[in-house]
Amino acid sequence: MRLAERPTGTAAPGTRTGPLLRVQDLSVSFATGSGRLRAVDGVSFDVGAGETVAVLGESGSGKSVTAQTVMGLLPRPAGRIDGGSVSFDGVDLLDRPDSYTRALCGTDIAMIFQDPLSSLNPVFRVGTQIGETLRRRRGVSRRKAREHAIEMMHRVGIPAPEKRVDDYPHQFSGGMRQRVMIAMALSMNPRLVIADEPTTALDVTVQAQIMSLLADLQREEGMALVLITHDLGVVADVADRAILMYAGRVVETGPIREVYDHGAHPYSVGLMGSLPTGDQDRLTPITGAPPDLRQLPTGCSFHPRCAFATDRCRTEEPVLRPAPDRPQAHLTACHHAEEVLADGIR
Amino acid sequence: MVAYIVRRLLFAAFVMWGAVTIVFIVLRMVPGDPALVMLGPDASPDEIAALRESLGLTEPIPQQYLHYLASSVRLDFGDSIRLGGDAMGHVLERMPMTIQLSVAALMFAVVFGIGFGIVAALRVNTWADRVITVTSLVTHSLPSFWVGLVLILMLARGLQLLPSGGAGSFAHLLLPAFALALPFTAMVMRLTRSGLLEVINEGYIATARSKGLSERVVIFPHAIRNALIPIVTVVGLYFGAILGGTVVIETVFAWPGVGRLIVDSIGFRDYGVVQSGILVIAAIFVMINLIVDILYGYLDPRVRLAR
Amino acid sequence: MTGGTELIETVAAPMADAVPERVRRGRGWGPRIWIPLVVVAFYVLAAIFGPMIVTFDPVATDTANRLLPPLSHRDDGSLVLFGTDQVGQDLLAQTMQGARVSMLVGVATLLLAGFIGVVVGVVSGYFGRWADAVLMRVADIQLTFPGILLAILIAAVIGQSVLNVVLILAISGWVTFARVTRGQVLATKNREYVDATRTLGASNWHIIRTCILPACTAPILVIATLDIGSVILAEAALSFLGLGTPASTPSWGVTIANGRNLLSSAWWVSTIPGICLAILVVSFGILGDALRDRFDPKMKGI
Amino acid sequence: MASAEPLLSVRDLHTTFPIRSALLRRRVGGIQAVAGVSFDLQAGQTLGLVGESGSGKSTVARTIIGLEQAASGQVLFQGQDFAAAGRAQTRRLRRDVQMIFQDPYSSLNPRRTVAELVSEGWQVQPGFGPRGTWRASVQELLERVGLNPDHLDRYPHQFSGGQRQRIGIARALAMSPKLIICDEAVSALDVSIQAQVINLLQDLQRDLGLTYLFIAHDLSVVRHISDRIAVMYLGRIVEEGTRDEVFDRPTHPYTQALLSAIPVSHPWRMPSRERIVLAGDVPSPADPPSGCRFRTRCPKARDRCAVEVPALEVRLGEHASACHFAAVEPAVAPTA
Repeated sequence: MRLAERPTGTAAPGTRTGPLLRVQDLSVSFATGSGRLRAVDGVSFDVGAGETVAVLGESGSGKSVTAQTVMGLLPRPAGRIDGGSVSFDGVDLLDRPDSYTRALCGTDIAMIFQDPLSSLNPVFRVGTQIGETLRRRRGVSRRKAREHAIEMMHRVGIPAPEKRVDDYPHQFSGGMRQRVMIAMALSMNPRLVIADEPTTALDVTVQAQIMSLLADLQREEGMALVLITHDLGVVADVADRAILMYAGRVVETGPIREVYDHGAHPYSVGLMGSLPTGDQDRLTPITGAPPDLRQLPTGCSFHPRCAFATDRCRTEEPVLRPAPDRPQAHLTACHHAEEVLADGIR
Repeated sequence: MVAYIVRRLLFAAFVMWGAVTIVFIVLRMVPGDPALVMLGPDASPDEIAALRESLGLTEPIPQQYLHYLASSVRLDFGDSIRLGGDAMGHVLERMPMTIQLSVAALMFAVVFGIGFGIVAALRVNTWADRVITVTSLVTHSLPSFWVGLVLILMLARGLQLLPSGGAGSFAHLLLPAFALALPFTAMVMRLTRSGLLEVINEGYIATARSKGLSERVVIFPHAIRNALIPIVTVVGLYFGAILGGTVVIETVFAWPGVGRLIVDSIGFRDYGVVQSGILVIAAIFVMINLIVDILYGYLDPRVRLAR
Repeated sequence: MTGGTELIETVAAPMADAVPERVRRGRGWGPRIWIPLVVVAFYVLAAIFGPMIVTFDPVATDTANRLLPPLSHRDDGSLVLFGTDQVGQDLLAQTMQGARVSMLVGVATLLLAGFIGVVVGVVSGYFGRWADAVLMRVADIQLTFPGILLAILIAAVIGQSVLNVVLILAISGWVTFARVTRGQVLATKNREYVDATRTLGASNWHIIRTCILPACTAPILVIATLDIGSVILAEAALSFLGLGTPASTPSWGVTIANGRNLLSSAWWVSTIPGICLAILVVSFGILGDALRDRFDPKMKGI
Repeated sequence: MASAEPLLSVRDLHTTFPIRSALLRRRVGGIQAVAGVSFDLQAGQTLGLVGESGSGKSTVARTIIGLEQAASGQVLFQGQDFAAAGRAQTRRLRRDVQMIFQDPYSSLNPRRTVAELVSEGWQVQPGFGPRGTWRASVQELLERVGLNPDHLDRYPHQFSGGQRQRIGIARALAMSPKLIICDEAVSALDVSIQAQVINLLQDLQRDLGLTYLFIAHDLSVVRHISDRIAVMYLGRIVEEGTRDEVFDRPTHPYTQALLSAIPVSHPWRMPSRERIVLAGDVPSPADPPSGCRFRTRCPKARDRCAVEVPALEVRLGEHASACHFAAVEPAVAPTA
């Protein structure tokens, strides 16, 4: 067995070249009562070690399904991977048995979910749940695991962790529960943390607490952080890069300021126009509604809602390409990116 | 927790009062003169008058009710017309046999019901799941007294493997306990299966998997602890139904328990024994539900602390 | 929400958008529904027309042809499909008569228990407060009393008749309907569309009629289908104990009890009506299960 | 400013939810969801009511429209007391005040067609609504809210979330209301759809002269649509004023923290932005802190705050604030 194949991820960060996580041409479909729907359609992106990446999109864009696929949490048999690869540390996880991915989870890759109440087991003490990974995966004693849980609770800013370690999830407030989730995710020093809508279920002021906590921890630990969200605002402060998804495809990606300020895809421009900022009299929303994933429009899935659409858009599916006259890392999947950018300047 | 138990005890007492009252009301529904009905047409007027007196039928109804309540508290339900002596005494004497039968059936139902339920849930939509589900559906729908008769016909009369009735040995217990347990096993199994399947879709199961825990740990204890919570409640209710079911099964297998005593006493209009038997069974059921409630609090911390 | 929230959205939302509910319900009107329906229909036909063709007379005796096994011939050459009992009665006729009695008792009980249960459930769930507290405590006490015991007690006191059996079984059966209805009312009452209707100035009666009751029909239908099997079983058990229908209108339970003493000599007397009973109850069970999966998969605990 | 009689006037409103014991449903306590709320709403204007969960903003709305019972206080509509109104008057008031709900999936009865849903108000209000031509009237309403008028015999599940919300708006419009309460009416929608519905609401206000009480937790949306803003915390209004006053010169520490926590889509465009991250969570409304309810999380809290309830009054600038120290320490001015 080659060292690199050991799932425990003992290889120090940086010993390998290439990104920590590489998703290539990933396609995932689901069986529904009335036919299969393509939830993820040829998605590719990289996440480098220590990088914070925001995956943005509205409901049905496929952002959460992508995360579930990476974590090996796709519900079977309804969900099916139709193609592509997910490489962690250079090893294609889809090639390996499920047990390989499962062994990486918790130790090397960790996940934070949207609703901390339903994501915590109601019948176990939070300390047990935080220390469980260490206890079951590393075989440490219950007492040691409990001490570790207290330490982790302290790190994520839960007051009086010595007392609260034996409480049950329902005794915590929403914000504190999400801190418990974060403590649980970070307890094994993972190299990649995927947070799926980590603040959506929380109040605005608590949202701010959690986002700044995540950003601080990311800085201290140097882990890579993938933030999945529909809220363009919450990640603007913390993310380095943005990946914007629509109807199962990546439509635009690049440094977050590039994507937000110089949107080169009509969808991202439209999203920005939909956000009330306080200085417009009237919003400029995108017309129409997202498509039915079982009957995607031909060509570019966005064309029925797009002001720039031409015959080409109706027939030819656009691929990601460098945004014209923008920095190299800025990619867009639009035939008319030039006009979109020119329109934005005007 | 103590306050909670006290409250449950009070409720149990309240329920027992309700049960006693229902029995009283039902017995008032006897058409005609109960004493006449009980003693039959050959009884002398003196005998009837004496029985009326001892039944308290000469008093006005509210007073009868109060007297009835008072004697109920003393566990005094009069004498048995058929067997002579204290009615409750006869019932309590038979009680161990009924408890033996119903506990055996309950254990069978719980062990096999939960076991097959877990297997079916873990192998959902495979042939094993289908076989278990279909079997449970059929066994649930079979009348237990008829199952008892068929078992007697095949195993006792036909193959001569087990005794067809009576009590006294473990072999005697097998057939009645099995016939009694069969529908309840099916219900526990279905409940376990659906409960586990529901729990497996919960967020915390995804969390457990995302922590890299093995599938075995994800199921035991993460999923099963949560799936057990509703099962415990329902098993408490089933125990009452099993106790009720003993009435029929004891008759089929000539099992010398309270159930058969009740049925025999009905034929003789021996109401003292009938009401004693029914109240004892109701009391046991109330007690079981009390235990289940407390166990429920132990299993589900949300309930424990909310109360 | 769970980690699969978005998944549920992606799968459920477009589906809900594109496919009408009725079409979705209609799809897969599969064998789990129509096979038991055919069986039940067969029973209903046999119960209605059977006794007209093969008449059953409870007091007739034909000692020459007693205890004939199934598929044998009477001395007049006629075939006895199910055999005869100890007085020479044709078991087929008895079984069809039993089907009539058992199904009649089942349906009548359900109608009565269902009516009481739905009224109690709606009053208790919709109006709440003390009505709810009182009605649900009564239901608790009722549940505390094992149903069959209550039935036995009442049967022993009021005597045997078809009407009494229906009354007795309805008294022990209404609680299920009340609880299910109440649960559904409570769940529906807090839906935003009920509030929306209320803000239009709608009366309670209008809300119950247009919002509450329609939401209850599916679960009540499911419960009724699942319950009719148990009611028929309970009736058979009562009759088996000699507390159910009288000998003049024998149900399956009566026939099974008749055959009990003949087990060693004439196995068919008890067994055949038992099989008929089991097939019917299993059919209702499958049908109820299938309907539950169709209408409300969340009702699994019931 | 408040020259004319306000369309809606809420006076010292209290709404309490009883806590009942599990066994006998005896009342053992109460949650003060709304604890003394007062405000005026002028005809044709939009008042934005903001706050986090547990602030009681939705309860205020539900009490105004009669879905909850007020414990004390008054709700005056055109000077008429809702609670004191007789049956016929209440019916009439019901028409004038309509509500749009949060969840486009649960706020429409799944068993009724669009035509039945939109015309339901005409059925339950005898003598009101069009006669004979009601289907045409429903079609007009559907067109008005941007739906295909031919879809009036479809069921709600045949529409997307945004379309369902439009059906809800049509249902409210069918009563020709004067005031529409939007309770988180756009919160459940995706950003691009949300913007469409906001534009629709603004168009309707302009064309029909509607008055809105707009309740939301999303401050950017509230800022966009409102003329005046009231900020709620734990059942009380802590700050109230014109939109620009509240957003540009907040004086209550809670408002300041709340505004600074708004997720900003282009933070790099405002380098001076200062974030106030509040410690802790909102306390339980069943057991609110004494004195000022915000004091447990307030960076400015002193001893006085624990004993003395701060009144909502003009302390600095031109709008009301419920903080003892609003005038003492002028606000940092977060500009979102």
